[in-house]
Amino acid sequence: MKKVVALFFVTFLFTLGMYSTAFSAPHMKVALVIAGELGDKSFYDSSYQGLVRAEKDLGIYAKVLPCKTDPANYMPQMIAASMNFNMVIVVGYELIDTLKQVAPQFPKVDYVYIDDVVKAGQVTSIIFKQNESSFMAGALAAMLTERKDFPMVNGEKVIGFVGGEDYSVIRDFLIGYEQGAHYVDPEVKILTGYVGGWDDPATAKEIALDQFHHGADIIFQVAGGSGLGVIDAAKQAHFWAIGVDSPQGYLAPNNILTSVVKNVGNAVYDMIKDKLNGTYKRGTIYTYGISNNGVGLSYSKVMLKNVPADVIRKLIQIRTDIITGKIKVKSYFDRK
Amino acid sequence: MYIYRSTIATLTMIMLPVLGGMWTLQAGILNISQEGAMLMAAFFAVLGSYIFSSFWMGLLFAILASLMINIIYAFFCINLRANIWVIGMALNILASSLTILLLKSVFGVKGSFTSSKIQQIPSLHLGNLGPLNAFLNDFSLVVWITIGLVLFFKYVDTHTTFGLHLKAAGKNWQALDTAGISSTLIRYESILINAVLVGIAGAYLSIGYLKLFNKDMSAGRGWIAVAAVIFGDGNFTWTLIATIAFGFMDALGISLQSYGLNSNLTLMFPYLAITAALIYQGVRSYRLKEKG
Amino acid sequence: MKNAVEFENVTKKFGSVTAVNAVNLSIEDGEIHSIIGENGAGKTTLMRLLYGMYKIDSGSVKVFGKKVRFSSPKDAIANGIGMVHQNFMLIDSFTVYENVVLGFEPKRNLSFDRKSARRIVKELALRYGMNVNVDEKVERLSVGLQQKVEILKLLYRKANILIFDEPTAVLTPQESQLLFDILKKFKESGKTVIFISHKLREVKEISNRITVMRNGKNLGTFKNEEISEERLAEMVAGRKIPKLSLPSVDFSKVALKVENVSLVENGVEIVKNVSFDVREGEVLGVAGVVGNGQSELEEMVSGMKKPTSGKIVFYDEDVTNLSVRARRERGMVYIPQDRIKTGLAPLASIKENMLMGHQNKKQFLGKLAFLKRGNIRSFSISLIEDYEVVCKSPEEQAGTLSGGNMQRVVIAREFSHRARFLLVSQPTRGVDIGGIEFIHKKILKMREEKIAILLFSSDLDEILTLSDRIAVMYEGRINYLCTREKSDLTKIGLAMLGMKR
Amino acid sequence: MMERYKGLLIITVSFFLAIFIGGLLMLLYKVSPIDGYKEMVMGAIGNKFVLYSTLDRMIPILLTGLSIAISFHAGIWNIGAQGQLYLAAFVVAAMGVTFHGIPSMMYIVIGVSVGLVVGGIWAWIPGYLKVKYNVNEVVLTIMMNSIAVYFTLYMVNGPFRTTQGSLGATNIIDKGMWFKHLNPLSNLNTGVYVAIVATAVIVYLMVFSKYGYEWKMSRLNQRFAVYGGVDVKRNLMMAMVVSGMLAGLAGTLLVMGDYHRFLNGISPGYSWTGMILAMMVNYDPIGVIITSFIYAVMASGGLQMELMLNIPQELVQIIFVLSVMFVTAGYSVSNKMANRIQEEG
Repeated sequence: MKKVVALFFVTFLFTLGMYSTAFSAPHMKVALVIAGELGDKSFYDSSYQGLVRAEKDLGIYAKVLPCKTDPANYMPQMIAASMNFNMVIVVGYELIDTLKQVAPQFPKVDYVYIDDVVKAGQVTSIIFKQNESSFMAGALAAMLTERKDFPMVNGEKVIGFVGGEDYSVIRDFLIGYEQGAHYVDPEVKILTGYVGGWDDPATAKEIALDQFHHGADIIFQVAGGSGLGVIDAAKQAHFWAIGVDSPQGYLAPNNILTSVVKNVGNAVYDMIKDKLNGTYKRGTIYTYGISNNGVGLSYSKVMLKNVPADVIRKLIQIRTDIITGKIKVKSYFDRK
Repeated sequence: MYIYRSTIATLTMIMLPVLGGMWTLQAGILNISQEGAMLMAAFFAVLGSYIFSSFWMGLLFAILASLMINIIYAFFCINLRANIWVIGMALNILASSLTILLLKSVFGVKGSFTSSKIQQIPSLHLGNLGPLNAFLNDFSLVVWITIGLVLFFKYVDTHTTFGLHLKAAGKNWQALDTAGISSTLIRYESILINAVLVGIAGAYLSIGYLKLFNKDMSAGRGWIAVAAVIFGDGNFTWTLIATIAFGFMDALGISLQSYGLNSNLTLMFPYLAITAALIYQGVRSYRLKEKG
Repeated sequence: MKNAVEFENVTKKFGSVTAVNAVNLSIEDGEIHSIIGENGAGKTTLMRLLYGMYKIDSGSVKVFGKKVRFSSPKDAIANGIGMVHQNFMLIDSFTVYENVVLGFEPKRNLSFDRKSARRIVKELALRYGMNVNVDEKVERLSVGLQQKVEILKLLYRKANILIFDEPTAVLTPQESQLLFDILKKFKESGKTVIFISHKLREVKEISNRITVMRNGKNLGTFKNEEISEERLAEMVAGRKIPKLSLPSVDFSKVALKVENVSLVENGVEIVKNVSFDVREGEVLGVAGVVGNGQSELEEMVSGMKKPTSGKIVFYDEDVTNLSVRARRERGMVYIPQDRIKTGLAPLASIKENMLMGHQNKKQFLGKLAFLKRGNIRSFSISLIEDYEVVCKSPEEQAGTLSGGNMQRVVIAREFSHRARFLLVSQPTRGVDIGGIEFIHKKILKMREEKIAILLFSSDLDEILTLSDRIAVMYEGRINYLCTREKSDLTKIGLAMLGMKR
Repeated sequence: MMERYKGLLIITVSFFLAIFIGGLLMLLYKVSPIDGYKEMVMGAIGNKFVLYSTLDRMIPILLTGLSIAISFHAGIWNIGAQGQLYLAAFVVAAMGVTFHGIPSMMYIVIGVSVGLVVGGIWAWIPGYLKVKYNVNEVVLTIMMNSIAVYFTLYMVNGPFRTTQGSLGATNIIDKGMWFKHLNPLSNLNTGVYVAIVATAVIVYLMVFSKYGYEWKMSRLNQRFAVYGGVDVKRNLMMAMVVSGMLAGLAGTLLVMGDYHRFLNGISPGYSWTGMILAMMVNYDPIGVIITSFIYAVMASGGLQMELMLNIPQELVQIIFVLSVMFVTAGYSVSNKMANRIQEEG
């Protein structure tokens, strides 16, 4: 073993002499630090699309630093981003502690934190009111599930919800969804299930099929990679699935009713653009809700073709009511 | 009633690697690399089925991929006599990383891949069976293959010379070697059988039960299989009981979620069941021994 | 006469050790040919080369005049060669007939034809007068019967050249005699028998010709009539072996008293109401066929098993329920029957093996349970020197040593305790002649120091050489107990088979 | 002695063979292996920050690795480090959010002790069942992992959910319980001293004390140990409990030092990595220290490689896996050469 150590240190000393910093580009450099990794087809991918769009349109230098949900990666990735980039966009509530700790040490760097509020000098926070869009999804699902004239519904007042793991952010989706459904019809029953993991589509499919056999014909999935199992189940057993975060209609054009969209990409793009235009304000808290199209529903063509007009009318009414504050949407985080 | 179908589906995904693991354990090798082999098979099943639009090719690709992992495992563990746990776990990590890289370089996507060009392993519709419809109809071909394989295993185990040799290799390989039959060869054969079974299991996961590949989608099923195999310790009945209990408790847990039980608690069910069974088994045999 | 086997200049090396060195040897068709030599002389290796278990480095082998080159036992079996190994090659959980047919099973279509397998094996056993239940699991058979299963295997495979590697090591005199009868029957039916042993008496009794091996070399082949037992012994050992004598001592003080000890395991009473005592300066030898409760008795005295009932008293103290460690602290020293399973950790170093049982002594245990490594090392080096253990260093793995050297490690470790009582079991099994002499001397030296000694051995010669009193165990009971002067071999043999004294 | 040296050489060569193949893989990504490894090393130990984070990453792996090493060394298979870590971490965090106003020094001592005790108890259960009833501890500990993990997830998303945001975590624990971060830009904290002490204790126990000796003998030949007067059952229990305590300590330090709260996924498989490393070096605690450092370097450096050279982290994982497999194979080949049990004949 001693030998290994010795050789290791020789290599180390060798390289130490040759090292120099690699970054020298003059223009704006933006880092996207994400708690998980790309490929979730929803949250992270959406923010990444915003970054790619900014890179193309605005000519910035951009880079993604994924942490792969390993807490040991949070700090080094955050520091690497802060040391080498002008603007650091942080996506994922898991990173909140790290951000609070790192940001004050790099006063020159602009931080954008997505999904929660960080009250540190130069951090700009963006909150998404996913409960509002979930409310609309719930309302839509409740209206459709009891219709006789809508395809693939069984008339029973049962809808479903499949989450990846059971914790607060996911519950925030659920609470809006439930409230929306009960707003339309208090008798609608919502079956909920959690996969216990974000990369287990097989179990997710089982849960979805189980709910389907309990009468659920519209199932909302907030389950990352596992959610694909719900969509797969929808295709096989012929029911509707509701996508999450990104417009997921393309995954199953005939079975995705709608997607509860969180326009993280837009927010990312907006911040970068603001910065370049000089309108960027440090320390602001932006709320992306239904009113400013930060969240919303993306409707699939099949659904629009079949949906009765009164449903659409009612949905628009609900949207307006949320914006005007006539409907108060509950949040799972309200209890503090 | 749906819990029955759901149990069958869960079971199939575990039963094949359990069977495979039982073959290799009979021959004296505990196979730790099931998880990795299953994942690789799942990926290559999608690849084969996608390229050729044929589930047969998917199955073939899956088996070949599983074979690759299994042969590496066998070489390190049989020929080099390396620590099975290290090699097994290393191969599991290898499979996870490799499939992510391949997903990106072959399909150009991250995280998951699905396409309408993937042909799924078909389900068998046996015609109208009346009250038996819910029990027998529309199960995937793999489900029937699995049931056949369980019976086949039992047959080979008790009624063929190969079964005899397999057990001999596990119990006392020198005795087999001196009888002129290479125990190394027998062990490799058991590994090959395992590779085929795990290959089918992987294919069932990605192009049978589902029609997509997602990174790490084997989600611990290989490990459960390993645990069941260790639990059964070569005993066909006990292993089967453990597997079925696990599959049933898993399905039950999922079903109970629909009745409002907390998921983090229902997800514990299968593990609690196996733990209880283990303790029962242990205490029982201890008592028997005490009594004399 | 035609030669069944001819070795020409056969050499085999393991690493730097030459196990078989340019051996020339021919074995005639239809003879009983013995190969004799100490452990490590290369007898077994030579036979394993013939059986295809090892590959020959250089030289050649002819079987019935045909040059052969075996790459596995399969080839050897195909050429009519069969071998009964020193450690039986049986699968314990299989039945007798399954073991016999393994590798050459009768088949019906694709299945294993159990019915005809059973029938064939049964017929075979009957024809050669072997009384074995073919449906019994091998693990339930006595060693003697297990050996018969091994022989049935050869007959089943229709072997013409039968190799027996130290077959009598585990048998009673009577069983050995039965085996010899079988061997002679084989010879009469035209088969060739190669018999490996280090017991001169047996070799003289049954062989046509005898080959002596030492250090991997063939020292010569002799016709049985042309060579004396003494000459053979000298050739085997390479020097003269003096006879041991037992000086008389006064046996008045009782050291260990075993009172009405019984043991029940899995519902079977293995040891039944055994009582005896061992006195200071006395060797009590316990003989018996393997599996008659000696091992269990041994383990109960050592503390590894607790008796179901009865008492063990050591110098007026009841030690029945004391732990092994407590017994060791009271000066009870133990050399177990199986050095590889019990007496050593073959994968640990010699040094570590020598420390076992000593680790709680002040000499080795410092403050806070630190081990004093320097002391341990010098201790093991001095033991290695005193007991003439042949090894490269104290760090060498114990399992790499020869059987005799392993036994020296065990004995060195145990004798270095301040002993008041010595429990010795099979002290010389698998040990070469020089080693046997060395170990016997050490035991007798302990006897002179007025230490009580309880000796278990399946080697009757050993019991007769060392013991002051001799006991025989049969089916868990002590069936015979007598001073050496008054006992004789036939009576002991009969007692071992359960006849009344 | 020559044999020993040869063995080390084989192991070193296998390690560098893996590194070499890793270099070839880098070429596939059009990166010069020299640049690649340079980034890896610099990204792990090139400056204070990365060095700190490398060390920080190393600690839980080191502790779980030692935890597994000690139980395996004694011949009892504790695969349950993950569960012991989770449970201890959770209980400590739960205590930290519940009780306030305890003097800091005392609180830290209490916190660490509670973590040790909880980890120890969760290991004691399977240990007891193994020793008393001969229940298979491998399956049992694997099952108990899942039970502990789901239980903590339930608690942390239910009764002990944070009131301060959307994190799947408990609240921040009482300040008095904190191990302070050594630097605002690092999670490396004063808990590192506890880890060092624990490591020293383990090295002492396994290498220098009579317990280490008795453990090893129990593993190599249990009958032999019994015969030599070793109380094997007590020893196995002790190894199991110490093993659980170490895993518990790993969790405790993550809570009291790194994150100051319990998080979802607080240990993304540290125990599995630790297990691989411990077995790779044949349960040698010094070996675990070295390999867990090398692993931390690879993992930290992998981030830098991805950032600078676009080499995916998965490739670094593959290099790690290759080194593990090659070194393991090298180990067993050299072992076979050095310790070939001599053929009798």
